Amino acid sequence: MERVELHIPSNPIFERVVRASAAEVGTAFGFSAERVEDLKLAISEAVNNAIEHGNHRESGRLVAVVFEIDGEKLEVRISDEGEGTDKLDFSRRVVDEESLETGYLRGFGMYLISELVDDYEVSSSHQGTVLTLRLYRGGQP
Amino acid sequence: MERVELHIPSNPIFERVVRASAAEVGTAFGFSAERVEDLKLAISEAVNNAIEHGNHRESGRLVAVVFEIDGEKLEVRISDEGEGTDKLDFSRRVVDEESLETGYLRGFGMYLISELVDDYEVSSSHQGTVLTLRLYRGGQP
Amino acid sequence: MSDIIRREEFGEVAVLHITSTSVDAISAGAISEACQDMRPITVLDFNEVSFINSSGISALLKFVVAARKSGFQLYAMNVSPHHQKIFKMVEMSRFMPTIDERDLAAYR
Amino acid sequence: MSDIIRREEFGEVAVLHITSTSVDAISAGAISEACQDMRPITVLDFNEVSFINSSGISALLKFVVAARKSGFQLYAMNVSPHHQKIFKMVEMSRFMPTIDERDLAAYR
Ligand SMILES: Nc1ncnc2c1ncn2[C@@H]1O[C@H](COP(=O)(O)OP(=O)(O)O)[C@@H](O)[C@H]1O
Ligand SMILES: Nc1ncnc2c1ncn2[C@@H]1O[C@H](COP(=O)(O)OP(=O)(O)O)[C@@H](O)[C@H]1O
Repeated sequence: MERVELHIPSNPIFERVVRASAAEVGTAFGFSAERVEDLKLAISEAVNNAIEHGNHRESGRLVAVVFEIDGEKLEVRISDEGEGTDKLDFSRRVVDEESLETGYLRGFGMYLISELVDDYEVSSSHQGTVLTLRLYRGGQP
Repeated sequence: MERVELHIPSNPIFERVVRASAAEVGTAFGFSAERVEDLKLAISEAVNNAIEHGNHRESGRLVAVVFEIDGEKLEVRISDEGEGTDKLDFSRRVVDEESLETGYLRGFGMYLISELVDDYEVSSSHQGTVLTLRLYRGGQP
Repeated sequence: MSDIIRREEFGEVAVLHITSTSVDAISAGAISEACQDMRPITVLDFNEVSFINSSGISALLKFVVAARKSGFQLYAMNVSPHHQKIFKMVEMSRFMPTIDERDLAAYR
Repeated sequence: MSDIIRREEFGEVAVLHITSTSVDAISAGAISEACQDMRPITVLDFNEVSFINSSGISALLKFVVAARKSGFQLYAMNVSPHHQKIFKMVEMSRFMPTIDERDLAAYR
């Protein structure tokens, strides 16, 4: 098993650092260019949520990202130091007339994650939220 | 002060992860494209040395890279878990007829680092080697 | 105006070339500003864009909202296959169909 | 032969287009293999190369050594300003001068 670990302050500029790392880890893992893009996007969403909703952009609170390559599996854990949450909703969310009328233009992150990875898991406590993403070299095992 | 931390196994493929992170950190710091290239190359050399000469490519031993942005200063510390060394030589090393004859085609890393960063510092013990690189936003302060 | 958008106009058309490679939380604000100055036919050019996340999608939706308010037409140009896939996932393509560089030529 | 080098030959000339963006510890082995099959005039094309480190320089020096052994001429083409700076730092440029794509045309 090979493990790469990253810690960033809760400033969205550093999401780009995680994303760049994700691209290299995905390429090293043997992913196609398209799958690397999926990985980057899923991780980008998770890290931005950790920064914004978990750590409320307090730069003293860190976001940790752990990449673990284990045979055919790439597991990525994104953790924040927030208060935790019980309203993580991965259900389908698309652009529609209603949201355009009301001007609610957000809420796509979790849905995108659920579409882009092979499987995912959430655990949230008063110590923060951990989102675990799993992708398999040949797709869903 | 903002701090980004990375840990990789001692496998040269993961030097690319550090390098990609370095590019984003340098850009976030406000470096020009050319200075970002200098930063990437200096860090690449330090990380490859930590992997190869420090940790002898034992993937159980980690290389840690800490980026610290502090006002006008970007400090990068690259540490390995090797036995330490007392022969770190940053002196000028160029291609010459002699090395081409003898086939000794290496040894440029430390010299390049010394040329590319504003200042550097080494500390080495039986716990390993730490190379500290410093770059300033406007060049040498 | 921010230099994250390179603007080109002819007749009824504004082509907004996004020059940031990332349409993300960092660039979103500067990009969506341009939705305050659209033309009856507005085209977002993604040629130089290699990454879009949901913060970017929110910024793009501001153009959709503004176009609907003014009865303007909004198109996307040079969208990579990956981003076409993402736009389809969130049904963005319904509100910002893609247009071909060639079809645009008719308006020049 | 590895597909990290795209090879082109005409007359006395071999142009070796390096297709890896990184000339580093990972790609060095596959790149330097090509030094076993040089021509009297051999040109390394760096057009697609965006990164070179000292592991890469070692790989490139194998071409210098091989060229000297055979009395061949070795050139570099499409070297970015950053890499020109690095090549100067280590005096690589003395042993692998740059050539212009245009000058090469004379040999075709
Ligand atoms: N790490 C987290 N900590 C706390 N809440 C979270 C976290 N990640 C997501 N959430 C919650 O899930 C919601 C949906 O997230 P998402 O789908 O990414 O949309 P958006 O971020 O645009 O609201 C967020 O608004 C937030 O309430
Ligand atoms: N992290 C390190 N731990 C132990 N020795 C090191 C380390 N970094 C560099 N060295 C020593 O310094 C020498 C010179 O390094 P460098 O200039 O990068 O050239 P090269 O790696 O090609 O030998 C190495 O051969 C090694 O002996």
